[in-house]
Amino acid sequence: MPERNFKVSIGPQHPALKEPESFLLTLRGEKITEMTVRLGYNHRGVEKACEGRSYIQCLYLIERVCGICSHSHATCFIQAVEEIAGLAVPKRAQYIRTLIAELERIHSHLLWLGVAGHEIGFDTLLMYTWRDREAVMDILALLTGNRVNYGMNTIGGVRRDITPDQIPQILTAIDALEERTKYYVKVGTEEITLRERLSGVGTLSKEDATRLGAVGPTARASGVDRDTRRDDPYAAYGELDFRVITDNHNDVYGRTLVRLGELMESYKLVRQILKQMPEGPISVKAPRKVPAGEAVSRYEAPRGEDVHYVKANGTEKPERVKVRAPTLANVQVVSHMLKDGYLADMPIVIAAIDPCFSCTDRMISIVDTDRNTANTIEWNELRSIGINWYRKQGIDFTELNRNFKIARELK
Amino acid sequence: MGEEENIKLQLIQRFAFLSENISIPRTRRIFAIVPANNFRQVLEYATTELGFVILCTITGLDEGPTLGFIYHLAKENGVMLNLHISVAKEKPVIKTISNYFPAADAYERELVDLLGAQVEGLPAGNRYPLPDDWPAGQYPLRKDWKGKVSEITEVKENA
Amino acid sequence: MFRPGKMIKEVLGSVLKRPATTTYPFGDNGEIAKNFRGKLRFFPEKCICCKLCMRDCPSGAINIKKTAEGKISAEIDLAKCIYCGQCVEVCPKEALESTTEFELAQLEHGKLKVTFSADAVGPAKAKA
Amino acid sequence: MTALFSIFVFPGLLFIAVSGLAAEYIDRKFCAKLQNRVGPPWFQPVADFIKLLAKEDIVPQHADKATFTLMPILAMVSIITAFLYIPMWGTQALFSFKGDVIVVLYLLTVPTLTYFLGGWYSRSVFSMIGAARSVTQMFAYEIPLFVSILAPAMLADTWSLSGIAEYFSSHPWMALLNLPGFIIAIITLLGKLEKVPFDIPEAETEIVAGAFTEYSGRLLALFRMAIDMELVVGASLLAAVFLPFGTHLGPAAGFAIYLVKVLFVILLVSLFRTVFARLRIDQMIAFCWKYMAPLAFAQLVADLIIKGAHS
Repeated sequence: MPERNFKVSIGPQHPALKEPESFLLTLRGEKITEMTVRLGYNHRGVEKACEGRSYIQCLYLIERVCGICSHSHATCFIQAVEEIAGLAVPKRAQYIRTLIAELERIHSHLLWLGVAGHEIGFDTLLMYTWRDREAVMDILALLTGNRVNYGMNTIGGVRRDITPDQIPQILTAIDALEERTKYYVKVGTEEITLRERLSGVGTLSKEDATRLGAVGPTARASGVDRDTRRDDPYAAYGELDFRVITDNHNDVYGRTLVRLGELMESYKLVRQILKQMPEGPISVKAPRKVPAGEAVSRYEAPRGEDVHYVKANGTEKPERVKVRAPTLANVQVVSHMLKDGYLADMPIVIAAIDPCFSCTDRMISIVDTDRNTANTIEWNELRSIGINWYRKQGIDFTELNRNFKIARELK
Repeated sequence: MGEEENIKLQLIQRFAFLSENISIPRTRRIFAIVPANNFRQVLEYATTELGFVILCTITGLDEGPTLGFIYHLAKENGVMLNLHISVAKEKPVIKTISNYFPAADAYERELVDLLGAQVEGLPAGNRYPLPDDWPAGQYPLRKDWKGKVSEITEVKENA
Repeated sequence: MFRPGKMIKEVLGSVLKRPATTTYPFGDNGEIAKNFRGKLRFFPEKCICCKLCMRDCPSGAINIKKTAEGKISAEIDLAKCIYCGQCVEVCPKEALESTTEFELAQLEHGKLKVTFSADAVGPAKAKA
Repeated sequence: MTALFSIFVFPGLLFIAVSGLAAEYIDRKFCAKLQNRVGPPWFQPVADFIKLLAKEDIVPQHADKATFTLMPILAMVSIITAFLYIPMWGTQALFSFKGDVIVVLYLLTVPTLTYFLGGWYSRSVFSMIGAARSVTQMFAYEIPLFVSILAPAMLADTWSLSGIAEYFSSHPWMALLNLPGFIIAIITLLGKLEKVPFDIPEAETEIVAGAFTEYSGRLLALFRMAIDMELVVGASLLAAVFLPFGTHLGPAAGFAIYLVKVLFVILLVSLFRTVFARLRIDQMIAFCWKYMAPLAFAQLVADLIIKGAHS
């Protein structure tokens, strides 16, 4: 290995990253000596956009902040709005929200396990966990209609009820998943190559986790006993009995164990919720206008604590919506964990916080074409550049398109 | 007496100017309006003596003539203290709190980019979240900012 | 405690199993949840033109107008629609419905605009 | 004329190309089956190959053009040459001379060196890291692989592959002695083929595609073909040295048995690459030197002792 400094730019496009963000690493051989992070590639202006929309429109926008934790953001936002409006959400609605929240946690953690496997070249784990994850995705589709962006929340309650015939289906799926998760715990603890790649990687001491403000499984794997579901109960969590999983391995292996443990807890929670779910209405009528006021809502998303702040000004539209996604709190932590690590461990360390940069950045910049003409190409222009480039190479899709059109019309 | 009331009393005892400015809208939520000059004292007291060791986030607000900043602090047991300060829009200078909370770094950069706050003592680093070639003096979250939305126009077939 | 190749038994067991994945297009294998929120369908004869759906639509995908007395047409822009189903929720007359149709890709942008009007017999749809 | 036919058609270029593509298909399909997936259709490797041939060749601006373009060809040529010395059916290879074991092993090292040179002269960060990793890894797996193949050679008291096959064909029980060596060889072969758990030089999630990052079009097609062929040649080599069964049944049956043996090795390779996670380069080196090399030497010593007792 040559002992000289390399500068490696990981991202904005790189196979290890499922979303655009940029890490500039300085390498000495295989060791990372320095790194800087550049985020913001996913900035879509959601917070600004919310100010121009009514609350119900905001809800669907906020739900699309992130695909994986869509219910988290939507619920967190809606809780703040309901608090300002003084709406008493029916018990049953609270339970249904909690149920979807736990199902979402299950699918998110299984997804993470697969991604973690992929990052360390263990694609088989990816294939198997994602196959099994289909069980919970099917349940979510059964209950809400869609696999992601459930659209379950509405101001004052939920939109869809759980019918009695759905309950046995949920329970069967949960039983099957519990079996599988037990197996993955065995794979995680016994498969030697997996252990070798996870243990001692991306260490984060308890002190550092507290100091840097780590959240979610990342913090809990360093022995920081924080969980918003228990500390600041929302929805139905106050009435449910569950353990907060912590671990003292302080490394990626610990984070794997915490997530696997949380999966097991989630299965118990789902059973509890179905057992305890009260009868009753699922929503209350909500006013279009929300009285002036402000509220902060916290929510334990699968990736960590999600914080929403909503300020209302008495109109149909919010004055200000602020979203703090869990990943933003954990970015600092990643930089800390990568220092003096191996390049080979970079993907798994980044993956271990279960990053979600679309949540974090939230906002395409609303491109100001007047000032930014040099850097911005309109869609049409880009398209014609593409078409002409191909024509120059002697490839013309016009004919193909026409044939395609004829074929479709014939059909 | 609930814990929130207790904290409220403690805060008022220490800082007389807070007596009219603390509200408890519901359990585990305390909102306090703090003069910008006294903010650091209150913050220091809250973090060291009252046990508000978690910084949830910092929210920036455009309040017309002033810019508002809400520091959302939390205790391990879920009680939240929201410290609201306001500074004049002409000179929106605040001091960094990244010496207390290293994670504040990202939140403060957001305030700089989106609201045009000037944060003193913010360590050097990449901007966040706007692109590097974003025009200067454009702060999207200010109420008077109206970005020109470039509509994706209809695509002409075989352009 | 450590077992290299822990998954060998599991993977060898899979060789004879049916694969968990299927090829696309699905044919008979595809299963869509009954309450899936797919392409919208509009019933002009039920609509009272209250435009609540237009007001609540988060993306401005619906445009309902009276074309003649008693005749209502709706233009739904599938490119803008985010399939949240709020319009279906808010409609007092159930004039809108989410179908399970999900294969909506088109080669031409214009084809994503779907117009439903009462001119034709029943809830027919004419592609613009 | 027959020589030309043998070099270009059978068992030369054309045959090894076809079997290389077939091997890739089998590897991918079996891996998919193990992962409970559908997997690619049978023509996928061919389709990939043709697609790449039709694509534009891009040579990076700062790359050394001559080296960059020469390396894929060199990789392929060395592998095909190695193939000519490996017995397929029967015990006689197409060409054979005393000491061809060394030549074959040497020729099989050349591809790794071409990956290194090709990657290094791409002058891209990911390629250079991948290239450096290729060579670092080579030093770890080559020794155990060499020694584990030399052990049977010692036992057979010959330095020619055909000779080894001949010897074990007449002493089939002796081949069982080399079973540990076979396992070592197959594990180190994974390193040579750069497959999981030793796909460190082209670890996708870390360094994109390692030494091949900058390759495209025909050059990439050639490189990929070379890797596919390497799989067949490696499997044939192992089959000839460690699985000398059914070598005296005549060409037709012998060829069928040869295919079965190669298939067996390929399936083993697929299985191994399915059930492990990718190691880190330091872990890989430690593993090879701590376990593989001593075990390979133990095999060698065991073979020597047995040989001493036998004669």
